[in-house]
Amino acid sequence: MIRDLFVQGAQMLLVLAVAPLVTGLARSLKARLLRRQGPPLLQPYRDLVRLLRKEATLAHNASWLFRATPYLVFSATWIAAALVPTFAAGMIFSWSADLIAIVALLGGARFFLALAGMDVGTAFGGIGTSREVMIASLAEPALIMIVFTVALIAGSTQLSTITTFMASPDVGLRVSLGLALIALIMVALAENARMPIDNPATHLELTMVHEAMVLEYSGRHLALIELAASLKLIVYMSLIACVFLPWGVASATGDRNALLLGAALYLGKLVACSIALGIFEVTIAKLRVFRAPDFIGAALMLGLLATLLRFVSEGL
Amino acid sequence: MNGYVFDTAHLFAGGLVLVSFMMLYQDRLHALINVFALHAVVLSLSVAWQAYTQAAPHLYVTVAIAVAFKVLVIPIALHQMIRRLGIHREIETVVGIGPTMLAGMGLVALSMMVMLRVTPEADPLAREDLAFALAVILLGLLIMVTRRNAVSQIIGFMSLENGLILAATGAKGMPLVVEISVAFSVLIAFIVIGVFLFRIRERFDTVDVHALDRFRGERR
Amino acid sequence: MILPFDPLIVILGTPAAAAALLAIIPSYRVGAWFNVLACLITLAAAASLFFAERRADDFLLIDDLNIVFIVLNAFVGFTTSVFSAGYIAHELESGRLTPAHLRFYHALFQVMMFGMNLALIANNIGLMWVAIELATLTTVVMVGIYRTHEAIEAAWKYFILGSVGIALALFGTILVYMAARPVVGEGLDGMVWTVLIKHVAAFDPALLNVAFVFLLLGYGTKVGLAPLHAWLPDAHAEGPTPISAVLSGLLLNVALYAVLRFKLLLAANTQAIAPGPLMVLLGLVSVIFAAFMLYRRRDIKRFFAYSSIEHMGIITFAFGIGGPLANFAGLLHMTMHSLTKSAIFYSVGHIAQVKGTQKIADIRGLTETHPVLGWTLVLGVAAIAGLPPSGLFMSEFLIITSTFARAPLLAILLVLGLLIAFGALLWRVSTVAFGEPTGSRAPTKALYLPMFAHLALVFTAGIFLPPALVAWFQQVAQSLG
Amino acid sequence: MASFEFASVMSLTASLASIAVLFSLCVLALAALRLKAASALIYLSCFVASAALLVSGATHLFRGSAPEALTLALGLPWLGAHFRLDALSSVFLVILNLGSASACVFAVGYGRHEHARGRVLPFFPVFLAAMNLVVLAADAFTFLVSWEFMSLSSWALVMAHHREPENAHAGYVYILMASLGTVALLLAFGVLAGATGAYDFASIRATPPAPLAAALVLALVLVGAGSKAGLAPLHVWLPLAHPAAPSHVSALMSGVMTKVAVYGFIRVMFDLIGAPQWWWGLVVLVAGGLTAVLGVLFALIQTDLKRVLAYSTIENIGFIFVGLGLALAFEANGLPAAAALAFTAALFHAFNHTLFKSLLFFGSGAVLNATGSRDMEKQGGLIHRMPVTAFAFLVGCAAISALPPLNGFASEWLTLQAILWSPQLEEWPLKILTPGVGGLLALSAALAGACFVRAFGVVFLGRPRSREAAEAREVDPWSLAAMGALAAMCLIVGLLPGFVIDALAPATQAAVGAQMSAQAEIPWLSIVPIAESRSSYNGLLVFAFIVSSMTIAALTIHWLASRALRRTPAWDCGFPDANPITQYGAGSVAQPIRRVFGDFVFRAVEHVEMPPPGSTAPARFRVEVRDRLWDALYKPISGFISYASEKLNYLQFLTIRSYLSFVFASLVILLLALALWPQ
Repeated sequence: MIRDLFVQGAQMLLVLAVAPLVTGLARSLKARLLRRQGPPLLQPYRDLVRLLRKEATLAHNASWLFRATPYLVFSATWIAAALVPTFAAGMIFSWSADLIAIVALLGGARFFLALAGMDVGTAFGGIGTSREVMIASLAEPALIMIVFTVALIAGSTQLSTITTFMASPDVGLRVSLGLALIALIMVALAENARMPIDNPATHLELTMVHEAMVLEYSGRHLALIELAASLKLIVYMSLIACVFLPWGVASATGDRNALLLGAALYLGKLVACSIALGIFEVTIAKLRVFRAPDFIGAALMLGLLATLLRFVSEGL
Repeated sequence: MNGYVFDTAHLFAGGLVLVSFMMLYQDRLHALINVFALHAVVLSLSVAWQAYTQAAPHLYVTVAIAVAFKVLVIPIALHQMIRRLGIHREIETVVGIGPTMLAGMGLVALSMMVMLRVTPEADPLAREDLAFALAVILLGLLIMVTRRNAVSQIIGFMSLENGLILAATGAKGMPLVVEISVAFSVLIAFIVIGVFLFRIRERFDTVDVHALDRFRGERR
Repeated sequence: MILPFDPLIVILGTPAAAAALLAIIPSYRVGAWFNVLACLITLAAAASLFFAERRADDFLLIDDLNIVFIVLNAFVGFTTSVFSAGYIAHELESGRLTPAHLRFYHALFQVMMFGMNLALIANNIGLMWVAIELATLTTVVMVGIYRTHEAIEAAWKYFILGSVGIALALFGTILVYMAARPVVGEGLDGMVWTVLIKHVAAFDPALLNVAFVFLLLGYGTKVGLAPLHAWLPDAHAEGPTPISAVLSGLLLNVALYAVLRFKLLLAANTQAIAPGPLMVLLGLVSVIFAAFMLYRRRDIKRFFAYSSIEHMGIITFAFGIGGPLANFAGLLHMTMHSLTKSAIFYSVGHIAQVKGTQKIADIRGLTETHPVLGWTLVLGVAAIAGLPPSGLFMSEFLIITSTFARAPLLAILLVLGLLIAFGALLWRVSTVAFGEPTGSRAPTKALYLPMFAHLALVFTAGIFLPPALVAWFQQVAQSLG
Repeated sequence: MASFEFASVMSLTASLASIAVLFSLCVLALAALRLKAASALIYLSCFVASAALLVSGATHLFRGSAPEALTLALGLPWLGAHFRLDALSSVFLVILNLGSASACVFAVGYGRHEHARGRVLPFFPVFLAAMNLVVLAADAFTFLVSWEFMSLSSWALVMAHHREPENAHAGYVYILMASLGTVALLLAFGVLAGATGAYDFASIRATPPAPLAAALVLALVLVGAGSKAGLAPLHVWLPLAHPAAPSHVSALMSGVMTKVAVYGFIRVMFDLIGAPQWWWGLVVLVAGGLTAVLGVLFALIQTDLKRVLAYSTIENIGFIFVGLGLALAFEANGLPAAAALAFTAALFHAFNHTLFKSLLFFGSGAVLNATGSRDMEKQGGLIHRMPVTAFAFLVGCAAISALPPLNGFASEWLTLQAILWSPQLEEWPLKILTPGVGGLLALSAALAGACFVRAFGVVFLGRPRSREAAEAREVDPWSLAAMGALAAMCLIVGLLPGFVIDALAPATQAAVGAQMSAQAEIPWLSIVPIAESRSSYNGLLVFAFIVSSMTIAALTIHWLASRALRRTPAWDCGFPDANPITQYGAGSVAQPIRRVFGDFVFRAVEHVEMPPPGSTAPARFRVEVRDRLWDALYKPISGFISYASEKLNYLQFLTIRSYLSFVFASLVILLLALALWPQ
């Protein structure tokens, strides 16, 4: 019991600790690829610390919701990150929320963030919110369709079960899985305010989505939101990793070596994902806001197609 | 004897239908009224013949009523009315005389078809009498729907009633109540029509029903 | 039970004597209340029929079927006379009628009641015919009593179409006699309904067929079935409102009663055509036609007159379908329609008086200006539209469900007609009763009792029908085949 | 012996007595209309009656009693009025009266501001009574009378503020559609009862219809119950009528009356009609899925707050019907466990929807009272002026957006779990369409989130867009109590869904012949539909995690880092002191989504009038949105009726001669028919 709790706690701390690093990695890789020097790898940590120390400023008519949202967003994302198997599957609380619930938790975080965007009553907050909900309203069903596909293959929506099943030899290569993977990557890009949909580095007013929404935040609130954003990125990477690259994921009840190996492999997967992300982001241009639905819509269609294939034939 | 009785009855009934046809092609009001009087005369003869053959003296009352009212009083009153109102112009018809006559033929054929399906064992006199009566009734209706003028419509209606009387008297042993009611209804009809004509003249300048139609409650 | 008096004599004698008396009573006030009294006596006598023995002689007949009609007739006649007493006072004030007119009016009212009662009680089809004509002719005169252009035109139209109907019905009657003569012999017997129904199986079917066509069209004109209906809307709209109420509530029923009697006759002869389909056809045409006509109406009384056509169509349809359920429903519907429609006309009469107009467009927001009248109208329309708990819902429920199981297509056509009519009814009532109020807000001196009584009966019937009444209706329904 | 018999129908008797009390309250309301305290008196009495009904329903349900039946000598004379309280009825009795009781409490406060008391008070108890009667009725006649009574009384309530032309129109469309529905049900019962008129449910149950007749019944019931529930394309009246009524009535209509419609559907399709065919499920499934998406899309673009809620009701009804459709399909395929799951999900969602939709309508009523407008473009910043209302409304929004750990998520989660069973279905059309429907559900759930972000954000957040909104005052304690209670229930049900699922089990057992395994015994109060390895969810734990991690984060930061705070003007990228009108409003927040779906669903056309350079005239922007279904379905009908009545109307203006010729023609035609009739 104690050990189980310890493993679970280790995962929570691990994701929390690694999250800014992943963001930083992708960021500096992008800079390098663009022949810029770019920020140091650990810059996100410094930013966080600086922000946390600073006095938070609040607009005059910001409400309690505005202040509570960062904490809510952070904790919902963190819980989601804690429930996705990273280095080990079958953690003690893994059954408290399945994949659908994890998606919903992330949705909840976004719900409150979007509300916060409207709270101060500025035009930019509204822009951010309206675009964010538009993107989310397509990305979320796409994600659910992917969940369906995976769940149908594994016979479960429980991530630990899925991971274990995916690592087993009787999965094989399947068309629907491939479609789901592509769709999941597309959704992940959209959900994390990444390149073709949103530019995480932009502050050009009319192109921002995520940044516009959190424009009024400062100090520790902003720090939490940034951290939550990094966590969310890690959730998606973990998700891709545990479903499509399930090799080396240990059982939570397994021995220490297996766990350590799992952790090392997990870190490797994260690095690989970040590199892939960085490379992808420099090779692609941002879409106009009203082209974004086409992109995510395509993800939705792929997800639907994958599910459909599963429904029609067990073998696909 | 029987054949002779039948033939005479048929003659009168057929005559009534013929006079109905004559009414169909009248185009002057005065002439129409005169033909109607003739219609009533033929009817009276027919009824009288029935009274005689059926040995039903009460039918003579009907004869008397028919002669008094339909042959004399009503035509005279109508003539006067027309003169007073100054409407001796032509009868306005809806469809031409020719098509009306054709329609009339059709109606007579129809009444034959309908009535001759009645089993022949039933009283043959009644059966053929009824066919003629039906024809007269239908022709009366035809007059009513093809004439625009109120006086000619009234005449159409009365010829229709003549057909009824023909039928009623042809029905042997029909209780007296019927004849009285027929006469009664004609009386009432005439009185009320008279009242209406009076009122109508009081308020409108013509008895043309068409003029009445201008005052409908829901003109758009 | 043996009654100390002969109810039939009272039922016929009271109106006849009252008519004579009313013609000479000079004071219209006394006349009005005397009129009420006469109707009350008639009602009491009619009610006593429940206890009277069934009987039939050469001229008069009392059986289960006509008691329904007689009691209904006397009851609505009575409430109408009460309503009329309040109504005509206002007409006198506004100068539309003179005291002389009123004397005439009251006398005719009783003549009309006499005619209708006689038609219902008559055992002789000739007598029945005479009585119906009498009732018709008196209403013709009543419709024209305002002597306005519109009133006279309406009366004229009614008269002409009615007379043609008279003629057709008479011819039908003669044909029935002709059919009967070879079997039952010459003379009076050939016209006595109880004798006819006993021997009808042996009558010549072809003759009966023709007779029924004439009778259906002749009396159907009086029932107001489309396409023979043309007199009905105008007569309702232009006459005094009590007469509209009586026309819709009673005269149409009396004519329908005649059709029913002959339907029975025809149904008892197996070789003759089935009368049902003809009635179903006419009923359906009436329902659908009236439903569409409701939409373009501008005059509120004419509007409800079309609704009467619709309901007569429904009732004819129900009797045409036949069978114990549909017949029961038809009887119930007829009763409920009489009560509801007359209540609506009472309310409309007061509304038209207080607002000084019959134009629908000029009456708005009635529940605001005259809450009682307005809500009564809403309730009345809800009832007539067949919304529960009105008794009309029960009857329509029975008609539709029982028809749907047997002839789905017919039921669907009927339902379409009902829905279309429903749309028009509710549309009109929502403009008249609701919305920004217009017109006079002056309080009315209306006598609400008649409408309340009617609506209370209608709404109670939808929830609870006394078992005795049900048993009796069922028996009648059974006898209607 | 007599007492024993009474005990066996105790709950039913108590329910009927409470209903009788409700009816008598109508009379009391009429009598006491002039009293100042009339409104409080009536609503409190209604509350007591609803509570009594709630208790009797709950007693029956939790005791697991056998069905109770009573026959009163009312209604159809030879049949009587049959009443029956079984598991299904009692579930709905609980759902209904939970909504009604809270509405009564809300109305005690809200009703004070009512200017047309006389048009609300007498009808309100009748409306409550009628809904309860529908659930208890056990013969076709009683059922339909109650059903139509429910329509009629709610119509009267919709017409309460009749002076606004919109409301009159809404009422008209409503009563028309309601009657269409009633007629459809009437025909359906006509088929079920057969020509002999066996109208009581027991006889109907005993003689299931032939396949073709059953298909007809399905179509008719879909029209009948669907029109009341708001199933597309019969939903058109709903967004008009629900907002038009006073808010507590809107809450009842949306939250409760639609459930009565769902009950009607369940009663016929799962109880009366016998074993289902697989394709019934398909029809219901597809109708539900389309309804859900359509409803939420329209909800997203409305600017009238109550209309947003009304359209969202349509969406939720879609959800419920998807669950029911799945249940039918599973049952027909001999998968009782899956059918039980789907059916439970549908019932659970119905229950949840009552909770949060009532709550949201109460909130909108509070806003309406405080600012005098339902227009979202006139609101803003109410979270400061009405903190409690705002909080409760936020809970409602989160619940309806299916955010864990609230109740909405639990039921939607169950529905999705049910969809994951569907590869086991045999039939190809089901196999192909079910994932599509799943996609539709996911889409509508996501859009619902967007919709309620917008609703809450525009109304409660930001800066006030009108003077009234700036001066709004918090509403009275009664209203707050009602909202607070419902918000608390949303949370509690979300945390402990297992108990609700267990409570629904008897009804599920009765309807589909199986039930989900008992959930209350599972450790940690998780819910596990099938097996833990397959899926499980624990709202309580998720909630605890979130709360604890929030606390940890807040404490850590405040302790280790900074806790200083400064109030400043908003940054807004440096734009100084912008006018509140520059905020994103209801229209602009919806704009991106409207553009995405605009062409396809709404036929949205944006009109921009830009004045020429130099002109000081304001630029104008107008969006025109059309409901394709309305255009395609209802326009032609009303067009046909008006065309036909226009043409037929000429018949009113003919001459007497023409009328005579009709008589003549009829005569000739009939005689011809006779002459040509084969002898």
